[in-house]
Amino acid sequence: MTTTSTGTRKLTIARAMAEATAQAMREDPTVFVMGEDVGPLGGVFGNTRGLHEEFGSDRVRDTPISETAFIGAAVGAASDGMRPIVELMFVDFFGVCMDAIYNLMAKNTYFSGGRVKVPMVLMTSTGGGYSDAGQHSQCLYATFAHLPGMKVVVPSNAHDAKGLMTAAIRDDNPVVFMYHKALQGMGWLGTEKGATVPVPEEAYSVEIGKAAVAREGRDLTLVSLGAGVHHCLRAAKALEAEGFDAEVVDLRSLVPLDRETVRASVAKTGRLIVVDEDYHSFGVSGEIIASVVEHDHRLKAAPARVAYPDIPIPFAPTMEQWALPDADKIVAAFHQMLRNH
Amino acid sequence: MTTTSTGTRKLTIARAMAEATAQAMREDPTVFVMGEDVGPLGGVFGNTRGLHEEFGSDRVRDTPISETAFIGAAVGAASDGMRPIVELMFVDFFGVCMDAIYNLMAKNTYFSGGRVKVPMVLMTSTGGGYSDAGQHSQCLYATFAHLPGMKVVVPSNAHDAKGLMTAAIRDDNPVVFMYHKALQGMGWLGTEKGATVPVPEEAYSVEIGKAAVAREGRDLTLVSLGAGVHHCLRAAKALEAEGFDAEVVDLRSLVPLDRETVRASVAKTGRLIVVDEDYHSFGVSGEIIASVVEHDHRLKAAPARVAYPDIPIPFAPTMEQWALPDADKIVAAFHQMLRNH
Amino acid sequence: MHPTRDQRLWMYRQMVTSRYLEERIETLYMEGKTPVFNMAKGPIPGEMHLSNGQEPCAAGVCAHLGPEDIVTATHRPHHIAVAKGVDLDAMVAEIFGKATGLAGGRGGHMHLFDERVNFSCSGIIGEGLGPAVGAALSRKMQGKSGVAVAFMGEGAANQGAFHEALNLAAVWQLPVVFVIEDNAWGISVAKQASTAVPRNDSRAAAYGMPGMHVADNDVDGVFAAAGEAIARARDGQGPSLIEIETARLAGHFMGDGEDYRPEGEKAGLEARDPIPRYRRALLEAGLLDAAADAGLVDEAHERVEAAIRFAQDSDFLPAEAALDAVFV
Amino acid sequence: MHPTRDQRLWMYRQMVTSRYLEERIETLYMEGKTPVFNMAKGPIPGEMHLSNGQEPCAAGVCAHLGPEDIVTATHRPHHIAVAKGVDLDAMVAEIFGKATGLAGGRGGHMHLFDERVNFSCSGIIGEGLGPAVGAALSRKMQGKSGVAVAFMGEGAANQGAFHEALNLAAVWQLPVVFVIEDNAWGISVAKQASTAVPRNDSRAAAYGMPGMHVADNDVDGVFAAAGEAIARARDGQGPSLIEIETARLAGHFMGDGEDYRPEGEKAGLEARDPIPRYRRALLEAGLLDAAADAGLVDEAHERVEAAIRFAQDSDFLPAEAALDAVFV
Ligand SMILES: Cc1ncc(C[n+]2csc(CCOP(=O)(O)OP(=O)(O)O)c2C)c(N)n1
Ligand SMILES: Cc1ncc(C[n+]2csc(CCOP(=O)(O)OP(=O)(O)O)c2C)c(N)n1
Ligand SMILES: [Mg+2]
Ligand SMILES: [Mg+2]
Repeated sequence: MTTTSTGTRKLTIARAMAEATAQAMREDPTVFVMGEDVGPLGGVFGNTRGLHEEFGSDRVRDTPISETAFIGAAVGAASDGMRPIVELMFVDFFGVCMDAIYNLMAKNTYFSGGRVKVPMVLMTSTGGGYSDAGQHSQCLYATFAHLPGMKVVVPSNAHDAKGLMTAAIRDDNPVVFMYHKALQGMGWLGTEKGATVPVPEEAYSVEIGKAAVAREGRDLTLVSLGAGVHHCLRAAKALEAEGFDAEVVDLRSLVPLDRETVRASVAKTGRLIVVDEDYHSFGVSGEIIASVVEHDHRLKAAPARVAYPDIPIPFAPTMEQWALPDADKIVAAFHQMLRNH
Repeated sequence: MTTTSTGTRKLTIARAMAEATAQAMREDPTVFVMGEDVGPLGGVFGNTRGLHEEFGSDRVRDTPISETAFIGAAVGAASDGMRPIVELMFVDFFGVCMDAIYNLMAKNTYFSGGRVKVPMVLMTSTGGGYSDAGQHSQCLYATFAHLPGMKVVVPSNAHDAKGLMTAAIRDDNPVVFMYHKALQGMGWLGTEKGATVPVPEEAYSVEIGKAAVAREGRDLTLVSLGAGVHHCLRAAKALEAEGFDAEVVDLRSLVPLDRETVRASVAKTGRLIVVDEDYHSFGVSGEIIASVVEHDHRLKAAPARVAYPDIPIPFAPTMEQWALPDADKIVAAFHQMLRNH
Repeated sequence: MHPTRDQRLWMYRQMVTSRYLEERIETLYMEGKTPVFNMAKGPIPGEMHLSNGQEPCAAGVCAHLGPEDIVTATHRPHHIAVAKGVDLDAMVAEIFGKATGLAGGRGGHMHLFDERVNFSCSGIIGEGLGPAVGAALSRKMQGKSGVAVAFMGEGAANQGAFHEALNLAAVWQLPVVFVIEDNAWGISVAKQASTAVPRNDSRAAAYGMPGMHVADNDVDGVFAAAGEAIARARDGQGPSLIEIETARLAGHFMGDGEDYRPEGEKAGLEARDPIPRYRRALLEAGLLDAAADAGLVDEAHERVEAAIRFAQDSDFLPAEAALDAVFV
Repeated sequence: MHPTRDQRLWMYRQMVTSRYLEERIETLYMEGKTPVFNMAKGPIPGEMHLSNGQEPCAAGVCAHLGPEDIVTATHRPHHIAVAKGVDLDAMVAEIFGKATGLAGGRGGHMHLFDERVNFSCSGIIGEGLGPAVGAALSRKMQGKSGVAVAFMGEGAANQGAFHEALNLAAVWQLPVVFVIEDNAWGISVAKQASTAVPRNDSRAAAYGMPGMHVADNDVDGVFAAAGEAIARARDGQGPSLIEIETARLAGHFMGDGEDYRPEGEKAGLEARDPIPRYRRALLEAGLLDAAADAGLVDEAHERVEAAIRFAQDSDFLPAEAALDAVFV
């Protein structure tokens, strides 16, 4: 294991996830990976690439298309001394196996009064933007974050992805690791350049439950996660040209949710826009806004959200792109906010 | 079919649901019921009582414990000219069959550009308070309301239950009908007296998507749904004794969500407390608060919520009752609100 | 495979203990629930699923298991928990929701976890199967001994989880045994109204694994079948499926009116109650005499009474403890 | 059951049409995706699952179906849609995301719904089975004719939905046929690494229904098996399961490197391409001569070209139409 940090070596999120996993597997024989096509193929989204070659079929297991069984099995293995990393290929597939996730993985620790640990990572891809339509493009962040007993992380860049992955593997609690396809750095899914950043070679943790201020600013707080962070950064740049200074908060983790960082930012700027690619209603955007105003509602303007409308995700790129959050929509929401007040 | 409205005959929600269903089945031969123990047993929660006797095993079908298959089958039957009413016995079981619900039932209309109708009702019980522990006591309102393509209704009394059930059966869209066990009027689950109200004998609809003002008031808006409405009414009574006049909004429907009624109420009172038995974060309470403040954030006080904490539901009654919303907690939240401002 | 004298007595003791435990629970459960039956009331609130009549399934299987072996059980777990050696005091205290319970009262009777003997159960049909497969995988990967046994009702054999778990266990040739307690009912729905085949052991063929059937709620028959299946698992020969004809002597849960039962069914089942039958068999085989039986029964009763006293004497956790133990 | 001359030619025409359609889609899909392959680009963005090689499954089954019969298909639906008589113009327009598409472009290639011929498909493994059972139930309850056929891949036979749907169909003796297209792969995972039995038709026994197997991607064999199964269903004799040995000539989706294939596999599959084989068989049987073949092929190609022109010439819906059709 190399422990020299170069500070300049850039990785994609896919490679950062694989590296974190490989380092953990080298250190700890109880760590193993299972899921569909995680073996020789290296994961449809590249995040297990190289693992099967290095660790073999025992520790990197292709499974049948039986999510209920293999996620349930991960729970059983995790309670028996292993540290499984299990993949749900698309988060959209949660419907066939949510019971194993939210009723077993997330609750067994509570049901045992804390005596049974479930140290596992459920990694799953999120997001659209490449016309994969309504069963392969969802984010479903709130669907997971709403239900108690599992931590939920959503990295926006490779540095955080590696650190959060390492933290998730080391955590004695179940962690849902939601990676956005557009950030994976797989060319075929498009590539958000900002997600591919310098990543230290040695293993390190990024604390689960701490948001990051991705950009400091005085006039407006933009709160987002995953791919949305990059839209916010672009919007902040555009607003800068107009003379406004936006702060961008990257939540990184939904459970635990770092309300303090968000509140501190809004206390400073007085304005809040939440950007979320998950569905608009009963989701992340509502929670963030409520978390701010229940604490202090005296903002300079009514808070706003730029979220995915409450519609299934359409296939046609014209419709899909129109519905997706982007920098223009954020800028427009800010302009609207100024007009209203 | 009797069409005389007495105006005084009281029904439990369980009987109101069964009556609405029976009336629809008499009128429309395509309406049928399926689910676990909905036949001779009449439903574990009584809401199909008498149906098997009247309509027989063809139209009132006990199923195997195969939620994925029979809810998927309901979707297939609904698209083929039938109007199934299908029961998911406890909402807590959604994890074994959510795919059929949210990816099929809720999306087939969209995927077909509106040409395939899915006129079905998914009825499911919610709520705790009787020590049924963490896999049989959840509400999960937001879990359903967050995902597009299905209407979601939550009655608080038998009048609305019958009217919403009739509306749901007649609706050409899928409707999730979430009934709270404590309101069913089954003695063995305790009985919220306020839920058993006069119910007209003839069939009638309560519009899906319209909230009701369950109590008018000037000083404070309490927003809730299902069992929470009764906590709010009790809290309003207690506050009245203190000289405060609380308005209680009964959402009745989460999708569509009647934001106008909530906003109008808060515009009048300037104060908002949301009461929800579903989990606190990323749920109903956040959405209601955000819906109000994004529209107008200039309230008299920071909005507040009394929701279920982000923990699995504990078995021991001491712990469970402590965690559940109730009138005292609502009153306390209001006192806190006054202290803060 | 025939049980030894000690094994037979051990099985008998488990059955007697479980039965008495549930008789006592039945009484205690009803406290505060008359004249109006309200689940929320009394010292044991919530749903209560008794396993009266199904004790042979638990005893016959667990006779082959040690503490290191893994068992996942269902919403109807008491007989299995007893036979698996779950700490009786902590288990009863959990059923009462007390601080001294297995989970401090957070779980209740459908969520009994005792990691010391690798026991757990859960309230969703078919939910224990995946975890059993995973625990078996864990043992195989770690090169540790131990087999996993997943119990379920015959109704669970129609749940998707059944299919996926059996297939996965077979593909990976894991040391796991699937045990179906066929009590002929899933709540009010009869097996033949929900299951396309008369016997679920015939479904084993769909996974290329041995399927075994035990007729007539016969504990020695369970012992024999489970012995074979568990030996195969320990020997690295992969999973098996067993279906046991058993009987639910009580309702699905307490409060169940049981109107759906055909007339006479209940009386017939009671006449075939496996515990008196086994007692007679042991007496006839000379493995037990009346005095030894009385001693064994007394001892079992005293163990149960002690556990109940322990539970009753224990306090509840402070209510705010509800917030603890979500995460470790 | 032997196909008539007309039936054989009909099946051949479906296969040729589907194959040519996919060859054209393949080309069009790659527009805008070179030199850098990015799924979001080009006139057909998103995932693209081709069915090249699997046409016999569709043609042999659909030869027995009329518009009133129900078919649910998978993420790999084109061959089935063609054989079921889905409107080709509207289907191709949907694949292009156009206003004239089956759903105005909201669905795309994995979500083709044509209610006029009772066809639908979906992107989640095993998802079509429940709806097929329900449509069959609907027909039975309404006393209307029509059978339902649920297609799936061999990988889907390990999903819980498979088990539940087959059991339910069998318990209720519904007119439904389950068809497994065994192309030996689920993405990169070989059947033998995921399935505990060599042949899924053997799983039919777990539901007390007939299981049938068709070897060697033989369209006449599919015709025979499907004919029997569908006749049984129409006759009120309940469901059947058929597994067909077929071949995925392309990658799982376009862009798949297919490195997981054993060496030579692909060449072997191509050498056994079912369409040239069937052409030869028809020529040999004297049901076709070179001229008739050329005519049939030209006609099929022209139909496809017309549909593509139709799609290309169509507009997109206004973007805001994304908000419509969530509810009716
Ligand atoms: C997925 C799921 N569906 C339904 C239920 C409700 N339920 C609880 S027990 C039961 C019957 C179970 O029958 P069986 O598996 O035969 O076990 P038994 O109760 O007879 O021991 C049902 C339907 C549940 N807990 N989980
Ligand atoms: C529930 C679910 N799990 C996983 C996937 C991802 N996935 C799409 S196609 C596929 C392989 C399917 O294999 P098979 O059923 O044999 O069909 P084939 O692709 O070979 O036609 C997988 C795993 C999915 N769509 N749905
Ligand atoms: Mg049973
Ligand atoms: Mg396949």
